[in-house]
Amino acid sequence: MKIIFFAKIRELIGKEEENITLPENVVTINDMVSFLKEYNKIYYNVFENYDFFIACDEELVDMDYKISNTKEIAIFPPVTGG
Amino acid sequence: MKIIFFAKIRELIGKEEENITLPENVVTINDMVSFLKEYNKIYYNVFENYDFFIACDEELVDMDYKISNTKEIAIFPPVTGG
Amino acid sequence: MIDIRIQSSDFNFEKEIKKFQKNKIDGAVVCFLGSVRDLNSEEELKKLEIEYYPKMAKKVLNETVKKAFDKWKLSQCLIIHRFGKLNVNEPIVLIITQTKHRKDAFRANEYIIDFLKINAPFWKKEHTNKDSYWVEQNKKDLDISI
Amino acid sequence: MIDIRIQSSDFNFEKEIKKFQKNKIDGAVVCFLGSVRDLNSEEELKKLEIEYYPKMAKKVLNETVKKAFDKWKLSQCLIIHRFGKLNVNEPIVLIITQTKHRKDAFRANEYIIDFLKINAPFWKKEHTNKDSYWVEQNKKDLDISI
Repeated sequence: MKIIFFAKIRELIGKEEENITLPENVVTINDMVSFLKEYNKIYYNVFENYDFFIACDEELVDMDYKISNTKEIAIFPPVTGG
Repeated sequence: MKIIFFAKIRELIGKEEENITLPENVVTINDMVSFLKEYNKIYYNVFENYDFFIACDEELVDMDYKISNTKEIAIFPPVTGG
Repeated sequence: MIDIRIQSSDFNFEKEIKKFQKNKIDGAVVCFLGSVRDLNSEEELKKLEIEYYPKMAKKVLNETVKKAFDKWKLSQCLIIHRFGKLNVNEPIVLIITQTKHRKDAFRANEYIIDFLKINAPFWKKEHTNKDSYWVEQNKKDLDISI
Repeated sequence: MIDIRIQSSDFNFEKEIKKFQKNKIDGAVVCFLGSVRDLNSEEELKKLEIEYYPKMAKKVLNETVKKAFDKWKLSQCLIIHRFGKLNVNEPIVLIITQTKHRKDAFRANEYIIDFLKINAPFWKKEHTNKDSYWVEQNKKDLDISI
């Protein structure tokens, strides 16, 4: 799975994108977040301490969204454009 | 008294302004309108058949406004600017 | 800065807006631009003529802008209203309001154009390929509660 | 006409507005212009950097404008949103809406900027003479019911 990051979260993660093979039991966004928090302490820090949004193929999704057909997952902080 | 006219009312009256000596019993705008309606049939036609507004020294006034200290009276149709 | 102009000549949008961009504090600018429309009829509009009562028009626009400054935290405001004979597509009125928060700029701008429409002594006359007509006041404008 | 652009370069206001004036039917044009403000602090803003998620930003702006077209009778709409490093006073966003009746142009324009502020994936970072900071989301923007 290709995961991309933006703005403050990109800086915290320390890279623009990461390809991670998610195990089969990761079905929802919530599952993915739990998995990444165990994956390493950088993700743990981001998801524990910062506001974040997740988009699957450019659509904002909730924590219970099923990611099976997703090509690209984006993780980013609250938007501040305009 | 100097009376000035604008737009359609200027065209109906047929002039841009008129100096008329108002008799002493003309105290309010209402009195003036009654006087002008008797003054000639052009004024009669305007006041009977058209919507009009009156400003005394550039301030919109009601029919019971007392005109004693007024220098310039303007008569015009509803505004259509902007 | 309050800038109110009643003029027959056209204006340059870029030049007017650039003056507002020099304000380093207030980031929100709202503009309203009203232009001459073609008629919704078989007749063709040749010219739109705008007549006005100079002294009173200036006074009403000044008072309107002062009210807007009192109600919202305006930092700058520009009104340009044209008179004379205009062609289809030419601008008639430009209102620019600037505030710190965008909601105020929208509210103040709409307040000014609404107030202008029902209070400022300007009159429009349409000269078509067939005849000339004074424009009637739009009843909708009177229904606006300010 | 729907015209949505995300670009690093500046734009010419006069040129953009002239395109709207060519519409002979709809006389009301409302613009919103958001510019880079100076900081309300002792630090001096050197650059405002705007990062964005290209594919999603374009998609969100497109969807927003389509919603605005459905809700109001828009005849034309332009959005320009800039990215990259901008100086104080430079424009960030320009939204132009055009309708027959001015109320619709105001409503549609405000709807688009409100929606953009809470949904479009852009992020601002302030580079001052001392440090760099990601801008926090304005809680006021979230309170707007659309």
